[in-house]
Amino acid sequence: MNSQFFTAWIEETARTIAAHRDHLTRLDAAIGDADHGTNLDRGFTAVREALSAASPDTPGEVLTLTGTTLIRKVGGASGPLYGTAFRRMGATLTTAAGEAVRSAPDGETAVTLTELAAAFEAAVAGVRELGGASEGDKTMVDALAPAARALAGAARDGREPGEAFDAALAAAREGVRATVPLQARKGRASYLGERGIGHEDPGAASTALLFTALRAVAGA
Amino acid sequence: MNSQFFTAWIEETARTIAAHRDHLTRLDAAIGDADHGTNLDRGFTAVREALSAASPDTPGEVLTLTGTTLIRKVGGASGPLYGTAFRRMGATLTTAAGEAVRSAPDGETAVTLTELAAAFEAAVAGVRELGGASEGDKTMVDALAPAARALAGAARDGREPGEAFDAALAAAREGVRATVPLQARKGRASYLGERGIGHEDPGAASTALLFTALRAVAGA
Amino acid sequence: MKKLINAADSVVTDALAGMAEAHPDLRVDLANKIVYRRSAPTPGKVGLVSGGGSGHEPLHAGFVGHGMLDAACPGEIFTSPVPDQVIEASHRVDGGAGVLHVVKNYTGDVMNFQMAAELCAEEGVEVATVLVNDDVAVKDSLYTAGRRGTGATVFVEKIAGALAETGASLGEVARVGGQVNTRSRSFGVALSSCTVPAAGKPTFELSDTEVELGIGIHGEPGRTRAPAATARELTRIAMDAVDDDLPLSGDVLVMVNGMGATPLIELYVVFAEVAAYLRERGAVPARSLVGNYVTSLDMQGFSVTVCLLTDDLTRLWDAPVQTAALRWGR
Amino acid sequence: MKKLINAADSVVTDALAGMAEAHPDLRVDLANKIVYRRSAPTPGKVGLVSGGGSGHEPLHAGFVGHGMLDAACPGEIFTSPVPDQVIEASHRVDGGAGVLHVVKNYTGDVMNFQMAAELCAEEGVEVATVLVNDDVAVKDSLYTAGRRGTGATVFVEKIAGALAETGASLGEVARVGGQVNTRSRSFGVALSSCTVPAAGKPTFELSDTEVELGIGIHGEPGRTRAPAATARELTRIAMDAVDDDLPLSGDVLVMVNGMGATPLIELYVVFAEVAAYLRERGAVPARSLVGNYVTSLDMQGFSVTVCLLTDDLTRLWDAPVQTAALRWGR
Ligand SMILES: Nc1ncnc2c1ncn2[C@@H]1O[C@H](COP(=O)(O)OP(=O)(O)O)[C@@H](O)[C@H]1O
Ligand SMILES: Nc1ncnc2c1ncn2[C@@H]1O[C@H](COP(=O)(O)OP(=O)(O)O)[C@@H](O)[C@H]1O
Ligand SMILES: [Mg+2]
Ligand SMILES: [Mg+2]
Ligand SMILES: [Mg+2]
Ligand SMILES: [Mg+2]
Repeated sequence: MNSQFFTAWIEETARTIAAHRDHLTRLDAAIGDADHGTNLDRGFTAVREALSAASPDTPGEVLTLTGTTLIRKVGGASGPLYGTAFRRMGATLTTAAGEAVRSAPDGETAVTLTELAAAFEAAVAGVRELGGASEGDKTMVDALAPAARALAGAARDGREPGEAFDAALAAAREGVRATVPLQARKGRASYLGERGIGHEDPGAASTALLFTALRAVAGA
Repeated sequence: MNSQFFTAWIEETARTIAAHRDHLTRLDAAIGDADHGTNLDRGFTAVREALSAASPDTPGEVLTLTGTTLIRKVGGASGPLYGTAFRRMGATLTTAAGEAVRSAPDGETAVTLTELAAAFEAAVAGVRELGGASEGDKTMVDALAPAARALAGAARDGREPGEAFDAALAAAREGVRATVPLQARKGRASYLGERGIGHEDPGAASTALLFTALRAVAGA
Repeated sequence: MKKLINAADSVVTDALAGMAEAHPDLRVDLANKIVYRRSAPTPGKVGLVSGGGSGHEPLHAGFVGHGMLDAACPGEIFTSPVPDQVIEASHRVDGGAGVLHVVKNYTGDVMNFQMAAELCAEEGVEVATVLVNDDVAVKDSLYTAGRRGTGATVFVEKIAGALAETGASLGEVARVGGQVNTRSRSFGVALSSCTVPAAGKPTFELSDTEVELGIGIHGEPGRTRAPAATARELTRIAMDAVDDDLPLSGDVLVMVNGMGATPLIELYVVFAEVAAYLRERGAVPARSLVGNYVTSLDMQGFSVTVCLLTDDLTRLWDAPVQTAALRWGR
Repeated sequence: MKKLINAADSVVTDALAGMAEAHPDLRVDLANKIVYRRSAPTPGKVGLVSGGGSGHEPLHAGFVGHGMLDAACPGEIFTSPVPDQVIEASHRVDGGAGVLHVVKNYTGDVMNFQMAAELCAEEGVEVATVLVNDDVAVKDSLYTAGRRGTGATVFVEKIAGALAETGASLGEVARVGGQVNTRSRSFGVALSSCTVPAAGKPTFELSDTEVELGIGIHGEPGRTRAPAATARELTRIAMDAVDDDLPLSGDVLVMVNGMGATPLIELYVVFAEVAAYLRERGAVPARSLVGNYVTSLDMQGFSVTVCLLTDDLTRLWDAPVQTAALRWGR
């Protein structure tokens, strides 16, 4: 997986978010403040512009620029959280690439599934550190953490990327579904107490879209 | 018709206005500011209190107190207009009574139909002077003027009060109906231009209620 | 209808009780429904009295204080005050230099203030009247009650009030009030009707795709119904109507006024369009107000009012004012 | 949805353009979305920066000026500003005495301001933060994001701003801000939802016989839905919630705040009830604000915020302030 792959993933994510913008906003209207779709769409639109202006040429740079742009353009809770997630992924891949270059002096920087899984694990850690949410708190962590675990498992089992992304997407979607019966303990939805029960978490839903896009790009 | 009769008339008017309050307000909502029923109900409620506190003992005093109270309590366009109408009626009857006393030294101050018709003519003149409206301008004048004319005609023809009041009420109601196709030239409805066409004038409608009450009291 | 009220017929007095608690500089006579300066009367100063139906808050009681009104007489909702209120208020603020009545041109207001003025004169209080009629949506013809008084009332009260503080005579204060009115025009647009508490439902119905153009401040429908449009388009309609009647040029005092339920952020959006419109014509939005000043209960919408300034009017506008709703200077 | 806007995604910048035209004392950086004093920075004075989602106007930009904020960073509608805005604003108002960030306690606001503060520190700007969390509708527990920041923000900005004008140190200014927050509580009630422009329809639906109790300022539904009731009853529910959390006594600063679409006359009705409630408990509504200060777009409803005063806080509250939305003194 090279920088083209990651650029394609982010662009596909931007399209997917745009297509689901109103849906995400409606989810946020039910238990939040009706801006999640608008926020992410604004952010990923800016990310597309930033990527096409800068054309970063390593996977790490693609994801770091994505994260930085999200932090600079989104605001709200999701801006810093998703921004941090992508920046952590970028940093992980850059470090991995550095090691790869050292060990393979021909300059090959393609990302392995194992490295990508590690990057997602770093993203989960970043989001948890910044937002303080654990799984079960009804946040994006409920989709991101199981998806990252699924990816890591698939990598350990030596699966093909396509299969691994299927597993990650399934785990993310299952995580989204699992937020429905929960009472939120973090973010705006926590203000609602028991009234938030029965609603899907918008941030978990948008996280699942990252994996929808990943699956789509890998399949292409 | 003595002071009891006039007190009964005003009290019946108050009841009739109260019963039609929301209807009058709805008429005013269509082409005005949705307060005509509330205004008159507030005014006539105060009039009932004033009459029962002061128990005026001549017809002229009953109507003058009615008019003064309306001016003091109603506000808006209808307060001064109805107030002036009743004060003019009161003044006319008081003058007539003075003459009656002079010509009939036994102190009989009962009002004749002719005197009442004159009082209504004075009311019309008072409203026209103060508000500057002519018949056909889509105001209370469109009900008051024909009703006063009908009353005067009946008096000239020597009719019974019951018959005369029937004629006045019919004329008032016809006047109300005739306001529907008109474009207003006075009051708030004039702001609407042609959009006011097709609606009954609320002040004309409330004027007809005065005659409804008069008929009811006379019939009792 | 949901409103923050206790009962439809106690809204005005309940709100006045709140004003009394909130503004220690004001005296509120709840029985007579008069709001006046705690310090009234000011000897030798012309007293300014205004009033009109309630439901337009902060007009008028919010403009009682140094540099503006001496007293306000709030009527019932959308119903002009009764003469007694105006007479009593005029007595309380007469510092010996006479009293100016600022009256919005509505049949009811005109008649009640006129009755009051006549009785004041009989009782020895000298009264002059400024009639405000700035609303260009209504043609000033024999076939109407004449142009309505709306936003320019704030300008008249502010500028006449400032001149009165200088010790000017009743004639001078009335003259400047009239001058402000003559140089001012307004136009209003509604996105929704309002609900009069005693009526219990909206005065008119507007669908989600329609607006009313040329509305008054009492929930009367406007002159025409039009498709909903952008702030830019609606502003141009309003400004064109104003500019047709009074060509805009030079320094202009502008108010973008909310009708009561319009968020401030939207009023600023409109103000940007108004300023752009003026600048296109070479006029300058030299002074401005953006906010809820002459409202119509819970109506959504805006009105724009302009006044062509002169140096004197600008100076008087800038003079200190200390009221609940308008404050600057010291 | 009908709104006075040009497009859902240009509302914030269009409104800022209007603010720039309306308030010559302010500088508005449209590209960075920062509103700051024309005179900034004030050498030797602690700079006050606040910000948050737009849709709460006049909060925060309406409170930029002498005696209150030095700069405001408006985010998109209901979305906290991004760190860049806060960093840039902090640089522009740093007069060498450091910068105080006034932050409402929402996950997004806290994270974005924290990121900004870290970068400011790296860049040599000393930053302290006051976190405002006054809303008693949300229990401050491990199981929530903590109490929300609402009306008390105005009190914190005014009082900390007044202290900053005296040349107090960053530590002192932050301390008094924290003290105001600790002594303040709020509770809000909605009669209707609001409509976020980009969402296009009301965030929640309320029938004509229901209200939401314990709402925030972003159209989030409240803690419970209850039958519509009189102003008196709703005020008691709000005040009981406040009093349960912070027993009311002595001199109290009170704000009765409209949510954006509430007519002022209704807010005064509520204020009368608030004052009566306080007096029953032997507390005194010594200072007050009645109006739209911390709004939620076009929501109908009110919130009440109280702060238990001390002599020092009263003095700082009374100190002069010259902003678009709050002005007194000289
Ligand atoms: N502390 C947190 N940790 C992880 N995710 C969070 C946290 N708080 C909120 N979120 C996520 O952010 C989403 C809301 O994002 P968004 O609507 O863009 O921001 P805001 O809540 O500021 O309006 C929530 O649905 C949730 O998934
Ligand atoms: N100039 C006028 N002459 C006669 N009647 C008038 C005039 N102006 C208004 N009216 C009457 O007053 C009625 C409205 O009364 P009301 O609603 O109580 O007062 P307002 O118009 O001040 O709200 C109108 O329907 C009309 O009949
Ligand atoms: Mg949100
Ligand atoms: Mg009326
Ligand atoms: Mg009226
Ligand atoms: Mg948000």
